[in-house]
Amino acid sequence: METEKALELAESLLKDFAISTNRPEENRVDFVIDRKNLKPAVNAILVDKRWGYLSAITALDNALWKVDETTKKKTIDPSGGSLELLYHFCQAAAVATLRVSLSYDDPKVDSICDLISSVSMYEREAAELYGIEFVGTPNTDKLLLPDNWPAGVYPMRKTFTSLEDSAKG
Amino acid sequence: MTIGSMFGDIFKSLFKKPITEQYPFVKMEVPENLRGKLIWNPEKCTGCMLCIKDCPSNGIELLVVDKVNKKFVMRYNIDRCTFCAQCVESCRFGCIEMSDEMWELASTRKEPFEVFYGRDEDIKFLLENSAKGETETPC
Amino acid sequence: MEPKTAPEKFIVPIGPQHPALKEPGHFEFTVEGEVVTNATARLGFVHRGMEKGAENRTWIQGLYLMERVCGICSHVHALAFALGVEKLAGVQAPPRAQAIRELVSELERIHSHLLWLGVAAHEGGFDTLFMFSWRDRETVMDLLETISGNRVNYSANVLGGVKIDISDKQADAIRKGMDFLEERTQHYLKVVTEDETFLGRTRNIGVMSFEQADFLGAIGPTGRASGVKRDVRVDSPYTAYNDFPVKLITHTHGDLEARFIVRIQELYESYRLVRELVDKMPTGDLSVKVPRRIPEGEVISRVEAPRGELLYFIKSNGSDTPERIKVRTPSLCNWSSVLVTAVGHNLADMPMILAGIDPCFSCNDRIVTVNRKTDSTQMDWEDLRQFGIEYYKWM
Amino acid sequence: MDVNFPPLVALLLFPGGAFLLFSGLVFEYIDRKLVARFQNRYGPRWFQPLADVVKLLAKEEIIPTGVVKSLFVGLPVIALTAALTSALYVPLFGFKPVFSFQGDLIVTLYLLSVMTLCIGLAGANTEDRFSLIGATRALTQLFSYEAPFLLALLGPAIALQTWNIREINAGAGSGLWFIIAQPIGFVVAMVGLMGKLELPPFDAPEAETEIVAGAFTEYSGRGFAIFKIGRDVELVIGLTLVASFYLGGFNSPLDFLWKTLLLLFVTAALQSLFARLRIDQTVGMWWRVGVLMVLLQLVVIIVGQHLAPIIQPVIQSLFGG
Repeated sequence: METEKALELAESLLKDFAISTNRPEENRVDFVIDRKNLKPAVNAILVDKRWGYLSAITALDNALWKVDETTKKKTIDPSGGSLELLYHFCQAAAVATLRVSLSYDDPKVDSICDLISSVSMYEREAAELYGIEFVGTPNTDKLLLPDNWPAGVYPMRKTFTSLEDSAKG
Repeated sequence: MTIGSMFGDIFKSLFKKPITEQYPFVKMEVPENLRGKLIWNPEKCTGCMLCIKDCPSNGIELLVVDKVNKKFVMRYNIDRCTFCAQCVESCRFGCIEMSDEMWELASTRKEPFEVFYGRDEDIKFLLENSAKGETETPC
Repeated sequence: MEPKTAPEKFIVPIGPQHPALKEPGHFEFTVEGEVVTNATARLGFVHRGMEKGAENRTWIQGLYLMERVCGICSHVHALAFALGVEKLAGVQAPPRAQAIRELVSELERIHSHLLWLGVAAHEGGFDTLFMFSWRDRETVMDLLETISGNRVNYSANVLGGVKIDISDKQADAIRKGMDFLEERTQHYLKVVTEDETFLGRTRNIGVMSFEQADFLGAIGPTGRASGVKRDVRVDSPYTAYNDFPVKLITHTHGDLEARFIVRIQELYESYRLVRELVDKMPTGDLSVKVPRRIPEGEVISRVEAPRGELLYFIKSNGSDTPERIKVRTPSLCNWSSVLVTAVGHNLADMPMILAGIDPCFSCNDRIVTVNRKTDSTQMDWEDLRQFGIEYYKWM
Repeated sequence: MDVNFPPLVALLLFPGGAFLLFSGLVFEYIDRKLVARFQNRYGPRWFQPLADVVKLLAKEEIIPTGVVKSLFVGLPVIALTAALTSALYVPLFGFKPVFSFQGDLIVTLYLLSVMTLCIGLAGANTEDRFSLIGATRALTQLFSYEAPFLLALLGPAIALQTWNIREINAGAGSGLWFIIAQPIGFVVAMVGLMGKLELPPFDAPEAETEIVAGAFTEYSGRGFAIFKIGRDVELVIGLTLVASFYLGGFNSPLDFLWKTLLLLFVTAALQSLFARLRIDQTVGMWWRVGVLMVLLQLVVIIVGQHLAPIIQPVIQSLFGG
């Protein structure tokens, strides 16, 4: 019951920003929002109303796969697909997720570090592994990857297979 | 508010035998369901390969000698095995079980870590063939 | 991080190889005299590429990969993964399996908290407490070995249930172990709350206010020591926590002493729970069948690890391998908050403040792929010796 | 025991020199073993300290860049020399001191402090941050325990009205033991000794979880071994001093053995009982508690001595009359 109430509250808080709302599980609600609305949305849900806490930022690579009919081999179709950022907010059992879709060409999003200082680590992780640029994040030092990791190689993207392949281009 | 509140402990332990295990000299008794070395029984195996598919560490391989007559040899790489017992769980015919042997995995050579299971004649056949270089090298 | 412009700053690096923290993590403390004025972290020294690795493995293989994210809380990782996959597949483990899962996670919590007690005492230079708490921790390690067959990676879970069963003999052993541990823990609680020299190192050190902890998202015992009421076992019960509920333990001070007290009181709660579980273990099957191909979908699976909330985001594309697995470990949440609280304390307090959140570096560092080179050569003893001789010829 | 050794023998073989080095290792072994047993462990085998030293001596000594080389090599030697020199003035192994003069107590204490000064200098010599912090802490600790330790040893000296260790040793056994007459002094001397030797809980200067090995971080091989032996020698001498002052002096080697081992037992127990003190806590404790207590006791002794001639006739007239 409380979970339901919390989810409804989250829905009402974010109704101005959400492009669409979805309930994938009974304790979850997803809001698809535009990337320029991210900061106001976080401000509305967390900073103003203290709805839960920011539990995690998940980055996703929604690559478009195409299957060759003859060889049955799966390859990536570069014409489609996108990166996606998921901001999970948890309050007790309820989980609200802000989904921000980003294109491969321009993977930029506003940093929310000035709202919550502790997200720096999550943002650094997503920036390193997916090549998402967080505009205005205070610290862009390497967090997880080795210092000699080549620039512009993002290991968690689906196109990454190995360092040797990336070097070949 | 006390000072030296662990005095009782240290005083008592003076008269107690140290708890440290004298490992190389005295070996600990292993619990009965310790997950140790795998044992494979060739009699019941149908060659469904489920255990191979599920093994998270590629520790076991099933070498086919004769598929029709269900003659298989299992090559078991103990150094790769993570002793997770998933293969035991996966096998529908109960061919695989875990023994409580071989929990001291240390050697300067590689040989003790490669074990062949199966009927003696199959193993012999396979080893002779591989000496001739006829069987494919497994991954 | 502040730009390193002022050259006269005195920076004390701790790590990656540092005797204080037995795991690799690099910290830089800017100090003035003995007082810390800035703290930064650099992780990734034990980065194993598990999230990427999981995408190339089947669901079943992924379970064992996830179990190896962390050596101390191995069970909860496998549990979170298994629960998520079961949710996606639409199956539920039978009640006895759920109870055994809860039993193992509580035993794991006991061993983790006792381990932490020893480590934190060692950081404070109280080696006697360290030795004694680790000695007693052996009891629960042995129990886990008895019931699962392994001391560290219990591998109790399979997709759809558990592998292990608890026999009456094992139940008796568990009861006996709990009695012994309860008595010892009472003693340790007395030591950490009453010993004058130890209190000098813990009281009012590393204070995190409720406001900070709540907003920055501190979780687990670290957050609960500051009065933040967050515990997945209570908030959104999983496995058998509905039938065997756990009491939420909080403290208000938010200093190191409070973290000690919260963790030790959680130990009592775990002892009670373990006894109850052993006494009232439901009967029935141990596992149900889970399909090899998991239906398409996304799921968030949250469990309470000994260090706090563990969050798994699992996305399936309908095949027998996952599309994406995101692991957010509790230590990562607590890092940022602890680095904020570090400023203004003595350098001597740093190891204890860092250890205070029970950090787990392996947990944080998972992601990049490690390519196993196909042309790698294996060296036997003689080769190695030869290599050494050759190598040193040039020195 | 009154045995006169030829100076060269006393300096190099017995009781100073080689035998002292060896017994230093034995004392270290006993200390480590006791601490281990207090923590319910087995502890090292009997040859472990010796094996450590032999191993370290056999190893290459790495001299880091950025140090004054002569200082880096010379400091451990100076530290060990000072410790060995101080051995000549104390009643080692129950034999009377080889050399003795009025005021050798001050010289001995001074020589014992050279060790810590050398550690401080050795730490400050390198560029390593851990060493620098260790050196600062070592010197800070020196300034905090030195005064109370000196004052604590002055108690028996003032009571016996001599500054000669041999006379104090002889006088300590004649009357009431000073451990009973001056309990505060004994406690302060014991704790001061632990601070001097940087034993836990006063091991902040080399706290391994904070600053690796403190001032010794850059030391390896021979230099480290010599520092280590120097520390062991100082342990023996320190225990000898405190035991001879407060536990009724020595008349025979047997006397020496049981009294110093008793003190070592107490030290080991104290080492395992407490959490490490931060350096500010150490300084605060010494100056706020240690010094004040000892000063109070000194005042009582001095006043007592001045009053004694006045009171004694009164008492005699009361009881003897």
